[in-house]
This record gives sequence, C-alpha cells and structure tokens, in this order.
Amino acid sequence: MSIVAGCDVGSLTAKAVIMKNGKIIGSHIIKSKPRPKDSADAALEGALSAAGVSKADIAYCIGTGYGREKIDFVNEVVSEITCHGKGARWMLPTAETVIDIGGQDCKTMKLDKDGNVDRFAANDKCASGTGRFLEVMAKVLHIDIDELGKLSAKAKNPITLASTCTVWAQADVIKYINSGVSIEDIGAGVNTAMAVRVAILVNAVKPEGDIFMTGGVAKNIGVLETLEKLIGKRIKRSRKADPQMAGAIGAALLSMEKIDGSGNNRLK
Amino acid sequence: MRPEIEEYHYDWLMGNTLKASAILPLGTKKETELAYRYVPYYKNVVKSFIDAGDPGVQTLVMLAKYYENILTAKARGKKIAATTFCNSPVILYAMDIVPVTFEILTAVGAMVWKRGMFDYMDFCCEVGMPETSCSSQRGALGAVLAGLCEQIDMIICDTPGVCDTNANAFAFASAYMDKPFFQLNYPSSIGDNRSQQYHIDDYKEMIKFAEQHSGNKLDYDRLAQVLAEVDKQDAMIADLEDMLMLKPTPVPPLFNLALYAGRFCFSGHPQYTTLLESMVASAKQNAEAGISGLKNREEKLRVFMCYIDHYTVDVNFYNYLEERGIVHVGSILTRNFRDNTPYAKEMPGSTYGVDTSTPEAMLDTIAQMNARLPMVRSIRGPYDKKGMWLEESLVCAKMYQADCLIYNGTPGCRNTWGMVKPFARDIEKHGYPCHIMYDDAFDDRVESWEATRERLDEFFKIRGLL
Amino acid sequence: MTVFHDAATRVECDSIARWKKDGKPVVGYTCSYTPAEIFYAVDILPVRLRGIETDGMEVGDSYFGPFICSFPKCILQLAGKGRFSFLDGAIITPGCDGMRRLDECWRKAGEDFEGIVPDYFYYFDVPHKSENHGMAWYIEEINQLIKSVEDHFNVNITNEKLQAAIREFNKGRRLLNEIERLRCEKDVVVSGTDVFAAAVAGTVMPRDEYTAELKKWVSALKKRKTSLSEGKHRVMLVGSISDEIDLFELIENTQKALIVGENLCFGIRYEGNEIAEDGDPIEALAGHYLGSSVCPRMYGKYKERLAMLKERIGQSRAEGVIMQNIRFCDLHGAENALFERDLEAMGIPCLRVEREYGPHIDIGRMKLRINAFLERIEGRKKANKGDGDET
Amino acid sequence: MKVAGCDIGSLTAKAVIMENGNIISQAVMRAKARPSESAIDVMQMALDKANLARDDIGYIVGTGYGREQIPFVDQVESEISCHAKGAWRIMPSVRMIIDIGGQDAKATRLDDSGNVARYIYNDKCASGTGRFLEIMGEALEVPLEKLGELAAKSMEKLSISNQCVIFAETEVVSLVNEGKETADILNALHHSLAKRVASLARSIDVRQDVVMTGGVAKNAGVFSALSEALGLPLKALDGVDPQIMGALGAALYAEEKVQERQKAL
Ligand SMILES: Nc1ncnc2c1ncn2[C@@H]1O[C@H](COP(=O)(O)OP(=O)(O)O)[C@@H](O)[C@H]1O
Ligand SMILES: Nc1ncnc2c1ncn2[C@@H]1O[C@H](COP(=O)(O)OP(=O)(O)O)[C@@H](O)[C@H]1O
Ligand code: SF4
Ligand code: SF4
Ligand code: SF4
Repeated sequence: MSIVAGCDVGSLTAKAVIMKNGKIIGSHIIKSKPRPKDSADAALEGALSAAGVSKADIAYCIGTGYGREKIDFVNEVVSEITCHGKGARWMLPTAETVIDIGGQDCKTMKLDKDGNVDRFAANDKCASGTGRFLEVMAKVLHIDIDELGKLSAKAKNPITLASTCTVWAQADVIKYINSGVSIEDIGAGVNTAMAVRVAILVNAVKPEGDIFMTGGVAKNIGVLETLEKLIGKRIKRSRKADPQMAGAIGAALLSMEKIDGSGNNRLK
Repeated sequence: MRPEIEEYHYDWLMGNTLKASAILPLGTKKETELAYRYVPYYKNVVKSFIDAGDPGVQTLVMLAKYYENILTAKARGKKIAATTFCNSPVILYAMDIVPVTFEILTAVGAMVWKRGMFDYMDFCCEVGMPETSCSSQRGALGAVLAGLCEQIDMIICDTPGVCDTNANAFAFASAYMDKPFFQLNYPSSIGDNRSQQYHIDDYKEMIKFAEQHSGNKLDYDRLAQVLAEVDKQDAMIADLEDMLMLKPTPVPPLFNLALYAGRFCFSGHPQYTTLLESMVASAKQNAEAGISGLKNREEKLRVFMCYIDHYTVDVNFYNYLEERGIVHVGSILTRNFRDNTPYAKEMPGSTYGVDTSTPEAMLDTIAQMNARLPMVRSIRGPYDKKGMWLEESLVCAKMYQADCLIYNGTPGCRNTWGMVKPFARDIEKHGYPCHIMYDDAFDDRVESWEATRERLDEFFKIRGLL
Repeated sequence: MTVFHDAATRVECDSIARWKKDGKPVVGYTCSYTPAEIFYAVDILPVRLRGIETDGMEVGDSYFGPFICSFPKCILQLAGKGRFSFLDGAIITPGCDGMRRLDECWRKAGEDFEGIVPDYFYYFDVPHKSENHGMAWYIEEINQLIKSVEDHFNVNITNEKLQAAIREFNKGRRLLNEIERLRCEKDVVVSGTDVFAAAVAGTVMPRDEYTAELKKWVSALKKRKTSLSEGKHRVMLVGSISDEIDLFELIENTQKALIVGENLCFGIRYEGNEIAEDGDPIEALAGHYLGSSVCPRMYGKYKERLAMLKERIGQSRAEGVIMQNIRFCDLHGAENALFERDLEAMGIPCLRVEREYGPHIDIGRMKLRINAFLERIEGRKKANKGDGDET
Repeated sequence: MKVAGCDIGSLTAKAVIMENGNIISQAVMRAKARPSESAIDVMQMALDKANLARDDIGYIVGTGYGREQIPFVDQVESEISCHAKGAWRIMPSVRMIIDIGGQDAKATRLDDSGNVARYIYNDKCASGTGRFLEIMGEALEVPLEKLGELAAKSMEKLSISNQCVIFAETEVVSLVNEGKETADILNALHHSLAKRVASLARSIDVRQDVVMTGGVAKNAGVFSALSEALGLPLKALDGVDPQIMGALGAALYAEEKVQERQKAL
C-alpha cells in the first residue's frame, strides 16, 4: 500500500502527517513562518524524517489551511473545513458534529454518514472567537498558552469579559490585573468568553450525535469544559492523535481515498 | 443556550422574583434586612429601590404587577401583543390587550440578574439575529423565541422610520414565529400638517389591525377613561419636571428610571398614577425642605443623559450618581411632550394635547401622543433639523441647568451611532462638555461596569466638572 | 462589455466624464427607492452613489460612529476626498439608518472640507409602507422632489418628458430580462460577473448609450455557444447591498461555480418589472419604486420575499445560495438567517457570511468559506449519485 | 526639592525624576505582569541612574493604566492630563496632542491656557495602537525599532483596510503570500494606522500645533504618515523622549503640588 501525506498550513501553525495503511507513521508541527511555502516545506521535512521516508515515497499529497494555495509540493488542495471533518471522523469514528477552533477561525460542521461536511457555520464576526484571542490574552497575563486552559478549574470567582472584541477585552483584562483580581479568575473569564462565542456558533447548527473538537484550542481544557456546560452536551475525547493535527490527517485521508479508494469514512 | 436556563419559564421566574422583592419591605426593617440574606443575587438591586423610599417600593410593586398581568393574561382570556418601548401601551389597555414590551423585560433582566440577559441575547444570535443588532430587544426576544415566555398573539411595532434595528427585531420575530405583524411608520418630519395627518391615518390602521387580531372592538368610553388617566399622569409628570429644574433638585436620580419605566409599563393605567403620586409627594417634601434629592444631600454636578441610561446589574449607574453627588436631570426617555410642559413651549410643533370630546378627537390625541414618544419624536429625522435631537438636547440642557451631556446607548444603535460624533461636536460648540460612552446599556460584557465607571470619572475630572 | 466594466469599476467612469464635458448636470442618489427617471427626463444624469475605490476610512470614521455599515462610510470617504466633485446634486434617502445619517455626516464633513457638498442636496423621505397613505406620502414626495429639481436646475419636468424617460429605462429593463432568461438555460453562456457589471453600469450610464450597448451585447450573447455552466455548480448570490464586481469574480474564479442569479440591491432585481408607459407617470413611478420593492427595509414582507427567491432559484436551477451581509447591516443579516432556515429545510444548501464592504474584501476568509461550500455541494451531488448506483 | 512621575502603561513603565524644573533622571522598561512590580522596578531604575533613594523624592504622582496599583505614589492623574501637561511645558504653542501608546490612541485638544478642551479615545474595533504595529512586526519578523526605517524604503503603494488587529494580520499574511515586499506592507500598515488616528483627531476638530506623544511617536514612519493623513505638519517635541511624556506630566503635577505647599507655608 502506498504512502500518502497531508499538509495543513494554518495561520499560526503548520502541520504535516504521513500515513501508510491508514496509520500515521510520521507527523510534525511547527509555528508558521511569514511565507507559507517555507512553513509547508519545514513541516513536511519534519514529518518525513519522523516517518523515515523521503519525499519521493509519497504517492499523493493534499494541502489545506490558509496557506494551501502556496504549497508547491501538493497534488491538490481542499478546504480545511472538509479536511477537519475527515480527520475528526477518523479520530472519533462516531463523530457527527465537529468544532474546529484554530488561530484565525472557528467553525462548526455536521458530518453526513460518509464523513462529508453537510452543514457548517463559521465565525465571521470577530476575532474574539479564535485561538489568536487566547494567545493575546495569555500574553497580557504573562503565562504560557498551555497554562491558560488549566486556570478555569482553579478560579474561584471568574470575571465576565467583553467577549465582543479582542482589543477591548484586552483593555478590560489589563484593568482587572491592575485592580488585583487573581490570574486564575481572569484566565477563567477569558476561557469562558471564548466558549460563549463558540457556543453560539455550535448551537446555530443544532449539534447532534457525538461531538468532537479539533484545532489547537481543543487542547485548552478550560474552553472545552465550559463549552460542554454551555451546550449541555459532552464533547468526546480521542487519544488517537493530537486534535491540532486533524486537518492534516484529514488531508492525508483524502489523499488515500484519491489513490486507492480506501480511507473510507463511513459512520461506524 | 445553557440547558439549565431552558428549564425556567422566563416571565414566571422574573415575575416571582419581583413579587417577592415587592413584599420584602412590608416587614419591619429588621425583617427586611434579614430577608436580604436569602436573596444574595438580587439583594443589591432590591435594596437600591427600597432605600429610595416609597416611590422605590412602588416601582417594584408596579414591575411585579406588570409581570403578573402577562402571566395571568391567558387565564383571563386576553390576547398578548409584543411591542416596543417607543409605542405607548395606552391603546392596548384601552382595547384590553396585554402588552409585552421587549425593552422593559430586557432592562429588568439586566438589572436583576447576575448573569444579566446574556443567555437570551446569545440565543437570538444562535437562531440568526445579527449580534450587532440592538441588545435592548435581543434580550427579551431571545426568551420569547426560545419559547420561555407567554405565547405572543400579535406584534405591533412603531419604529420604521425611526430605528431600523428595532423595527427589524420585531419583523424578525414575526417571521420566525409566524405571528401577525403591524408597523406604524413615521416620516422624517414632525409638526407639519402632512405628517400630522400621516400619524392619524397610520394609527387608525393600527387600531383596525388590533381589533382584528384581538377580537375586541375599540370602546371609546373606555378610551376616554384611559385618556383621562393620561391627563392626570401628564400633570404629575409636569410637576416632577418642574421640580427637576430646581437647584438643588429634590428629585433623586432613580426617579428618572421609575418615571419612564412607569410610562412604558402602565401609561394610562392607575398603577402608574399611584407611582407618580408617590414620587411627586416624596420630591415635594424635599422641595419644601429645600434639600437635594440625593442621599447625601449634596449636589455637585448636574448631568443630562442625552440618550438612554445604563441598566446593567444592580442599578450600578444610579448608585454611582448618588455616590458622586451627581444629579440626573433626565434622558431622552424621561421627557414628555405634553403641550403644557415648559421646555416643550420652546419647541412649537413638538407637543400633543389631550382632547376627549369626540371619538375622532380621541384618535387624533392618541396618534399625536404616540408620535411624540421618546426616539419617535426626536431621532426620526436629521439630528440638526428643527425639533430634532440637537435642539431638544440643548433646550433641555439649558432649562435643567445641566453642566454636561452624556451619551450612552448600545453598539446596536445604528441610528445614533451614525451621528453622535457630529452631534457631540455641536453640543461642545454650545459650551457643554459632552462624553460619549462606548458601552452597552444592557450588556456589560461589551465594556465592564468597572471600565465604564473609570471612563466617567476620568471625564468628570479632566473636564474639571468634579 | 468593456464599457460596462469601466462604468462598474470606476467612480468617475468615461460615460460620466463625457456627459460632464457636454456641460450637463449630474445628480447622485443613494438607494434604489429614488426614481431616477425624473432626472433623466430633463437631461440630468442620475448616478447611483457607490463606495468603490476607497483606500482608507479616515473621513468616513471621523463622522460616522464605529458601529456603522461600511457602505455609507465609503461613500462619505469618497465625498470627503473630493471624488464626487462631478456631482451637481445629491439625493439622500432614509433607505436604512446608516444611509440616512449620510445626510448629516456629509453636510457636517462639508464644514471641514470645502466644496464637498453639492449645491443641490436633498433629503427624499421614502416611507416604510406601500399601502394607502404610505403610497400617498411617496407620491407627494415625488411631486415635491420634482418641484425642487425644477426650481434648482431651472427645468420643466412634464408628464411627456417623464413618459419618454420611462420608455427609455424600460428598454434597458427588457434587455436585462432577456439576459436573465439566458441565465436560466441548462447551458449558460454568460458569467455572473459580466451580467452584474452590466447591471451596475445601468445605474451610472446615460440611458440611451446604455440601451444601445446592452442591445449589442444581448444579440452577441444570443449567438454564443460555449457553455460556461458545464461542470460548474450553479449558485445565487443574495443579501446586503453590493456593487462589487470583485466579489463576483472571487466566487467565479474558483472555477467551480457560476453565478446564475442574484438578489442584491444593485443588480437585476429592481429592473425586473417594467413601469407602465401610459397613464399618470408619477403614479406609475411610485407603483414601481415603492410598490414592487423587495428590500427588507419595508419590514414584515418576509414571506413575499422568500417566495420570490424560491421562484428565482427554481428558474435559474441554482444548486446553492450564497448569502452575504455587510457587518452592521441588521436588515439583511436577520433576513439571511430566515432564508437559510427555510431554504435548508427545502434541501437547498445555503452559505451565510458576514463581511466588510470596501476595497479588500477579506479574500482569504471568503475563499475558504466559498470553497468549503462548493465542496459541500459537490459531496452532496456525489452522495446522491452513489446512492442511486446502489439501488 | 526632587519630585517624580511614574507612568505604568499597558506595555511599558516609565519614570521621570525632576528637580527645579529639570529632568534629572528617566527610565523606560517593559511592563511586568503586576503593575506594582513594574512601578517599583522602573522607579528604582530611575533612582539608580541619579544615585538617589526613594526618600530623596518629595512627592510622586502616578499615571497610566496601572496608576491605581502603584504602591508609593502620593497622587494619581489620568494619562490625558499628564500628556497634556508634559507637552504644554515643552511647547506652549501646542493645541493638540496625539498620544499613541500600546493599548490605545488618544487625541486631546488644549485651549489657549493649556487646559484640556476635549479628548477622545480610539473607537472600539480600531487598530490605531502600538500593539497593532507590534503584532504586525512580529508577523513580518521585523524588530520594533526598525519598522519606521524599513517602511521608508517602500516603493509600491499598498492598502490595508481591515480595522481589526487580528484580521488585519490575515490581510498582511495574504499580501506576503502575493509576494509583496515587506517594506511596502509596513508602509501600508503605517498609513492605515495613521489614517485611523487622524479620524479620531478630526472628530474633535484639529487645531495647530499638533504634536505626537507616546511610544509610537518614536516611529518615524507613523510620524510622517500622520502628518500626511492630517494634511498638516506635525511638530516634534525637541529634546525629550515622547514615550516619557506621561511620566513627565506626572512629575510636573508633583512639582506643582510641592510649590503649592511651599506657598502655603
Ligand atoms: N498546548 C495548547 N494548549 C492550549 N491551547 C493551545 C495549545 N497549543 C495551541 N493552542 C491554541 O491553538 C491555537 C492554534 O490553533 P491551530 O489549529 O494550530 O491554528 P491554525 O490552524 O489556524 O494555525 C492557538 O492560537 C492557541 O490558542
Ligand atoms: N523605539 C521604538 N520605535 C518604534 N516604536 C516604538 C519604539 N518603542 C516603543 N514603540 C511603540 O510604542 C508602543 C508602546 O508605547 P507606550 O507609550 O510605551 O505604551 P503604554 O504607555 O500603553 O505602555 C509599542 O507598542 C511600540 O509600538
Ligand atoms: S437604542 Fe437605538 S437601536 Fe436600540 S431601540 Fe433605541 S434607537 Fe433603536
Ligand atoms: S438595500 Fe434597501 S435600503 Fe439599502 S440601498 Fe438598497 S433599497 Fe435602499
Ligand atoms: S477589532 Fe475587536 S471587535 Fe473588531 S473584529 Fe477585531 S477583535 Fe473583533
């Protein structure tokens, strides 16, 4: 069976996945560089060396993400909405509703029985429903982005935040810091503001069946758990892979479908 | 929407909360203090009202009655009409239809609830209302669309020509729930024969619509009674307005809120008369003693809110004014354009009179009255045209001896945000410092109250006002 | 076609320049409720005001507040930069709140920037209802407008002149309708971008010149054989006001979609019905502009608009509908949500996006949504076929 | 007597020490998580430079976002007042001050006696801040100090229209993708920021002379773009770092207070 690849060049991170026989044999994630082409090359390079194969071994490669049009080694490009849907179904074979929050965008999609995206809604309103919002806030709080999620559980009296605008939320956060509110309470407020915004989008597509979350923000446990409360449903976890890789995985699966019709994604 | 929120019938929840708070002061002072402990979440707001004395308590009673009226409507075989605060409920009371005014429900929720109306506002966005639309409708509308309120039978709105986002919210509600819809429409001018006639023609059609969908015929005797009550109320409002002009003014800031809340809830209804009587009596007492209506009795500054007030949790805004010794000389919502009020005399064509001699005269009265409700009157046309926002604000500022003007609204207010910058510039040219608040009167997630307060303090300090 | 593209993509296009050179006046207007025939009847060129070609918002933002749709802001920006210096007059209507505040903002900007307010500046008060007294009000508004134009420009607007103008405009309307019929064919020979450019051009070009150009183009189109719709998804574009050719291009440049119809404020929707050529011309104009309007500003007419959209979707065989609204445009934002709910329930895929009006439409974000939407339509087609094979 | 001003901003902390109307020491540093920490550190820096101890300072005024958290100040004043006072002292012909800091932009108009006549902050959803340039600098991998310099090398005119910091970043990314030169993109960013700020100033009526204060004033690219957007020459405040204007104003408030006290004695 052939080796395939998927490459997802996002606004904040670039990811590449190499698959063989429906299994991941190598993957790599890096912070995006100014030129998407460079990001793609570096991510693929990393994944190739992790898998111990060379570029020539790749039978087919699909590119996705914001920078998809600029990747020169791919055979085809597909939008990340479709790819995240595919990837999510692979990671959680029962997934029907997928929430993907990346750096610039937040989307919710419903999958049909074949793992194709049936309906989706994307956040156009404002950057405050995106991973970038969390990053800006983490910076203001002088903490690491992986720390932010954990604050929710530690908060005693979370603040309510201007969830409508990153710029103004930032001003508010600074005010709270200045008035001596604990970092935990502020962090929890930040995560909640984000979750509220995402919940509106999720509820707009009327979630059904198993829900799964992809994209970097899926790793923020505070957002995830608050979101569960807001939509009143559990979001399923999967240990199969890093949810941030879902787009790249989806792209690789589509590559596989392309060459041998496998990668079948029927709802199990 | 959070699943636990969906468990509660909104009107019922709010109605009972208000009912409970309205009976709190019936006990002894000590009992009341004790009872506060059991209502940690709305203690502050209830306390603010109760501390305002009998008028405050009357306001609570009135709000409780308003909800009771809604909650018992179906059992009493009455129809419910959703409407907006720019539309006077007078005609609905005269026709025995129960009004549900979205903005009142939203404001009450925002004041009383710790989480404000956020969940309902967001629910509106979930079903597709733009989140940039006005929050004053979005709150209550969310609860209605989620089916957490008494079923509405028809929708009557009067903001086409005045405010898009408002009219649009009602049009959306009607399409979403498939309910009969009527819009009163206002041209951009006021006071000339042509627009006067338009108001009357339009109003008559509205009555036809209400008759058709409620099954009740307009009873002119009853209308005469209601208008007589309005007449009484107008006289008392004029008294309050007179006292507001005194320096120091004997009228506490919170009375402004009560004044217009009463008009929106119960104009032409004895319930509002009771509230007004209580307010007038209380203010008169202060006036006779020559003291300020502020709690600490020291008037430091007089502010005219050229638009609306701020309503989020615990009536923070009014308490802030009290704390800082600031007098509130009214907002666009407090003004009543009855022909005998002094400020109205400076603005010919802007007023209405009450004439109950014939059915036709009554219809004219009520149509003209409706055309002079807040917003409908002053922001329908270009702000600098005769009788519009600028003129009104300047006349009021002068008459009530305001030291400065403050604009507060909601980001959803397309209408005023479209012109507030040039407006503020013009106001400043007339020598009044003018502050534009960038928050949302009903949603403190847009700007936290702390931040809002800081900006206010900064304004007062930098402009040498406090 | 080039003349249409020129007219559609430049504020002061060649046709306007030529008209000005002849020393004839030009009047701008902002909303499709303004009866342009009134001006054309007396050799004044009516030009629909647009916000293209802005490259900043410093003037727009100085007067308008932050929560206002970028379309009127762009118009103010152009005005402030003197780009509308060719105007001899401007008509402001209370189309929507943002647009009606253009009245104050433009006049106030005129206090700071000399000479940017045309000598003739008129507020045309269009009502929000078309029945009875609403219609009567509008007719009176038209009469007053006519009187005021006569006084200012020293002209005489007679019924005969009005009827002649109506006849000229109708010619264009009929031709555009012919194009609409071509777009309903199985094989469509014309791109949405071109049709839209032609429609937009109609709002700025002198009408006789326009009719002549359109006539040539339509007969050329009728001879065309190559299908542009083959292998592409047929979509409709609806929602907030748009005169942006690049928005159409963005969609059609995916090479996967062809726009076969639109319901946009610039565009063919208003050209649809012709105006009665006999009888009282003022009543005829009023009946057309106010009576058969399809803008959500009229409130409470959602069902009619949905029915119209459904019909258009059916006729044009559209496979999906792209709904856009400019941020802070509540009217279309809310209506799009209702359309989406009802059309999806009928099995018609919909995409709802919010965006900014202006020079750089958010290309990356828009493209992603459009591509994903086309992939969705594609997936659905495949699935339908697949299921068919099994049985 | 020595007095001091301490300005704790969103991105930087600044301190100025004065004696007899002259600046004898000044310090600027990156803000820490806690404003109180920043305040203590930046004050110490300034004291160290002048070889002084805290007790040598007679009166300290605090300003900036974190002003309420500074543990050692005798009085606080808003940034608007402080920037106004600072600029007025240095150039009495000033009638308008445009202060662009990390968190927001403000325009302040003064009357003929140096009092604040009107002021305005950047609107919601606006990107006229130093943070905007920083984020963009990061995305383009250009250090802050080099932004203006590089922008000056621009050859092609581009435009960036998005108001939102976050979405403007996407726009920048797509310009990079199109192969546009970094200098041209930067230049466009500077102009976009300048235009936004110009509209702020214009909405409260521009009066000459106009000066620029705050950290972003150090960026020559913004300085010239703003002159262009306003259509009038911006004046430079000679001899002082515009970034310390707030702290300077605060110190001047302190000086006034001390003089008042001395008079009273
Ligand atoms: N370890 C982590 N814990 C919590 N959040 C994270 C973590 N890593 C990344 N994120 C979040 O994920 C976002 C990036 O998501 P990603 O899917 O990589 O975006 P894109 O595909 O647009 O580049 C960051 O903005 C950040 O908010
Ligand atoms: N040397 C420099 N060159 C260009 N810009 C600078 C320089 N130093 C600081 N800045 C700009 O100034 C901003 C900080 O301004 P400052 O007035 O210190 O902010 P605040 O008072 O809000 O902390 C930074 O975001 C940066 O854009
Ligand atoms: S606040 Fe503004 S937007 Fe809201 S109802 Fe009033 S006028 Fe309309
Ligand atoms: S969308 Fe409606 S209100 Fe707006 S310009 Fe068009 S017709 Fe007028
Ligand atoms: S500036 Fe603020 S409100 Fe505007 S889009 Fe960005 S984050 Fe949202």
